[in-house]
Amino acid sequence: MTDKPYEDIPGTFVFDADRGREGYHLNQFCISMRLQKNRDAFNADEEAYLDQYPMTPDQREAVLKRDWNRMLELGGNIYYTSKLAANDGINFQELAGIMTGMGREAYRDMMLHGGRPIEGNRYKKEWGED
Amino acid sequence: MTDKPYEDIPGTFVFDADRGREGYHLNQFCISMRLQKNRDAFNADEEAYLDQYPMTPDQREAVLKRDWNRMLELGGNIYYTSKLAANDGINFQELAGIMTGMGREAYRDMMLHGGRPIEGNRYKKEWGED
Amino acid sequence: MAKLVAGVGCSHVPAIGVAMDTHITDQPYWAPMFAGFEKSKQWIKEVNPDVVFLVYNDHCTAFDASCIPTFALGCAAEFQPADEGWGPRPVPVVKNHQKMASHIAQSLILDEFDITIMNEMEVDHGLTVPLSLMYGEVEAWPALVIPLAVNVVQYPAPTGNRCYNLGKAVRRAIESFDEDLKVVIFGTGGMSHQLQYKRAGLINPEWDKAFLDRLTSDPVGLAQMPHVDYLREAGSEGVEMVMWHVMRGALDDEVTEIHRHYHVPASNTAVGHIILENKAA
Amino acid sequence: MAKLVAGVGCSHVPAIGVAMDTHITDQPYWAPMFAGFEKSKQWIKEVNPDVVFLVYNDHCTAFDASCIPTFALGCAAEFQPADEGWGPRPVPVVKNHQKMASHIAQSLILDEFDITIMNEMEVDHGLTVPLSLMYGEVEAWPALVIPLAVNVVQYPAPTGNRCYNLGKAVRRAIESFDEDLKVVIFGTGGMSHQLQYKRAGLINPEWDKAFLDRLTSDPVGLAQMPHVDYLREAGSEGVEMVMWHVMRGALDDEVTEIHRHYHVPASNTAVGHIILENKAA
Ligand SMILES: [Fe+3]
Ligand SMILES: [Fe+3]
Repeated sequence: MTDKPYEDIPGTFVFDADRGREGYHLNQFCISMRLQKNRDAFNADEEAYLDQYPMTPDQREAVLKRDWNRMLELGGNIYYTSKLAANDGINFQELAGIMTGMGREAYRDMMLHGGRPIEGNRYKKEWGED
Repeated sequence: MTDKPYEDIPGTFVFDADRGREGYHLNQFCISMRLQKNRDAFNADEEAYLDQYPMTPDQREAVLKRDWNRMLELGGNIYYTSKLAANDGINFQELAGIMTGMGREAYRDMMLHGGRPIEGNRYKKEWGED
Repeated sequence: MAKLVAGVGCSHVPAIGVAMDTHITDQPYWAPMFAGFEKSKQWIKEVNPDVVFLVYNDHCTAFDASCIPTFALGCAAEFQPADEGWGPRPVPVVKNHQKMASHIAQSLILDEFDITIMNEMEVDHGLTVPLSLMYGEVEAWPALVIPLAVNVVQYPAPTGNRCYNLGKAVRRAIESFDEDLKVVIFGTGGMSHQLQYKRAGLINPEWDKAFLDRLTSDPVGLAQMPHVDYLREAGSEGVEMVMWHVMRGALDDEVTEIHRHYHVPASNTAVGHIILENKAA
Repeated sequence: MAKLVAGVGCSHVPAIGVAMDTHITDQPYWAPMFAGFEKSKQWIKEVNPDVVFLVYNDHCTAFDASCIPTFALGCAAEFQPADEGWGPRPVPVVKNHQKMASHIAQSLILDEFDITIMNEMEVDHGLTVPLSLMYGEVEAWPALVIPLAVNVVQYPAPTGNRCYNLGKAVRRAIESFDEDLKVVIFGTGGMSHQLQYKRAGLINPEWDKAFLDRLTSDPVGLAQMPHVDYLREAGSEGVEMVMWHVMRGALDDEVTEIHRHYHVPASNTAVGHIILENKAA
């Protein structure tokens, strides 16, 4: 079957075709946020705007709640979801602060001190995951 | 420079990038004819519809006059121009009858008798062209 | 594992679709052309593939001039028949084996073929006419279809050699997919025809027949033919024949010719058709 | 004839563009990052290429999920900076050498690279940030730019080996173009970074430095690295580094490292930069 040698990396979704299929309409919604007229329409009435995109109820809820990790778990990709974040005034670094659960300041501070080290972050088993 | 080994074939345009650049807006107009709403708009007011496509005056005139060979000379490609022809109720065989100057009946008859032979039709010099 | 058992070469003339859709296939003009597909319809009924991998070209329908992929693999769940200017063909929607298509996409890219993945695409006569010829009029297509659209409109098309090698990579991709599926590959387009300008109507039956002969006996040599030979000898639209090399490349080196049909004319075109089976199959 | 004289490797972090566009480059956070490009700005002023062949990736801006080309070559007359959700960057429109781009497209396809030709395309930070870093704030870009967009968003990206060989084919294409033009190739993206999920913020300076070292000394070996090594060691977005192999492949086997700069952090990312010249140049 389709080879996925990257599934043992912790805290990471590799956006392959299976994820792309799952997240298709979620991602197409997110990329629509790159145009001002769509941002205006979405911001005026989020529910009505989302009706154009046949995503799953879980995906829709994740969007409405801005549950950024859940969007990725449901097939979203960061380059798409970052366009929704941009609409909310959240940049890539702030978004990472949220997704890691560290919060903005602690994350920024980690980056200023050289970022997250590779040691202990290569394999799921190092994170106590299978 | 860019190699064009096909320039000695008579009565033929090979649609390469140079032709594609020249004919870009003409071809984009033609492909718009594949949708009914665009056909309706064009048929209601050809001049106004064509204003959306920044083609050259010569290209525009060729479209308005349905000068099918001229469209090809100006960078059109048959798969695009055939969509304008379809709008006019002209199919591929009828279009070939016009482009060859043979007329519909004579062209159809040639095809029923095996088509245009390859002998004498390989090189421009066989057509008295250089 | 999935298994590729046979290849079908087949013209895809739009007028054939029109003749079927307007029910004039028994007119004297059309009857001999369609007669040559009777055996093919029987054959495909017997083989009954689960999946057809269908190599065709889009005729400026799904792709306009803004984006021209050399190889575009259809990965959407389904593909609607397109309006090409005279209304969409009244044929069933084309359904994909989406997981297999994704598997093939990944395998081809890792095998260093630089394909474009299409997650939305309409399909024109280039894809639907061969299905109609092989399956006749049906309520639903009996097989799932994975479409591969090849650029043959803007020069240069991919080389014959590249197409042949792509066929080999498609075979590897299909046969590494872990479901028991029977797959047939179609190569479509051609044969000799020129639709445009003053040389329109060119037909070269000797060239066409030699192409069909060498497809069985000398596929590697045949795949080396330069584009200018197709353009000159088989007409400007005859270059579509490069797509048959993908089909041939996907088969065994040694194949059995099961059926052949050649007819002139269909509209502006020489219709060619061949069925090749792997000997092992 | 056109001549390829040098290659530039360069990160393309969007926050760098924002810092330039909002004039905060002398703030303590940014000053050391930009300081490393002072020499580069001098260098490119002196080299003064007529054309930049710019390898980058689109970040789901010009390409949505419906169409994912592995290699997309920009053949339009010009490319507008795109709105990526926070308004378009206030930088000059990017102008192409359209005839050269078409020549390269034809040459690459006949060389059996299956590129997608783009006759309309907006360009995002992946393309404009490296231009800004190398040229600073300008009224018009001093060079024409031929963009090559590489899919690195949906797995699998093209292999490093394929990218390296594409670089060789790009070199052949450029140097068979019959105008006296000086060309520099950019490979962009990276270095180690992960923008997403719980491992976001990963930085691996040892890996990055080894990559920069081997780029000069062992490019063929480096290009054999499998995707999973990038994903694991350099973060999920670190796989962008495959694009540097296109740049390296286009250069001579033996090159001189003119300049190098490495800085952590820019937003979530390790910034890496290298300038390599052909020895013959
Ligand atoms: Fe065709
Ligand atoms: Fe990037």
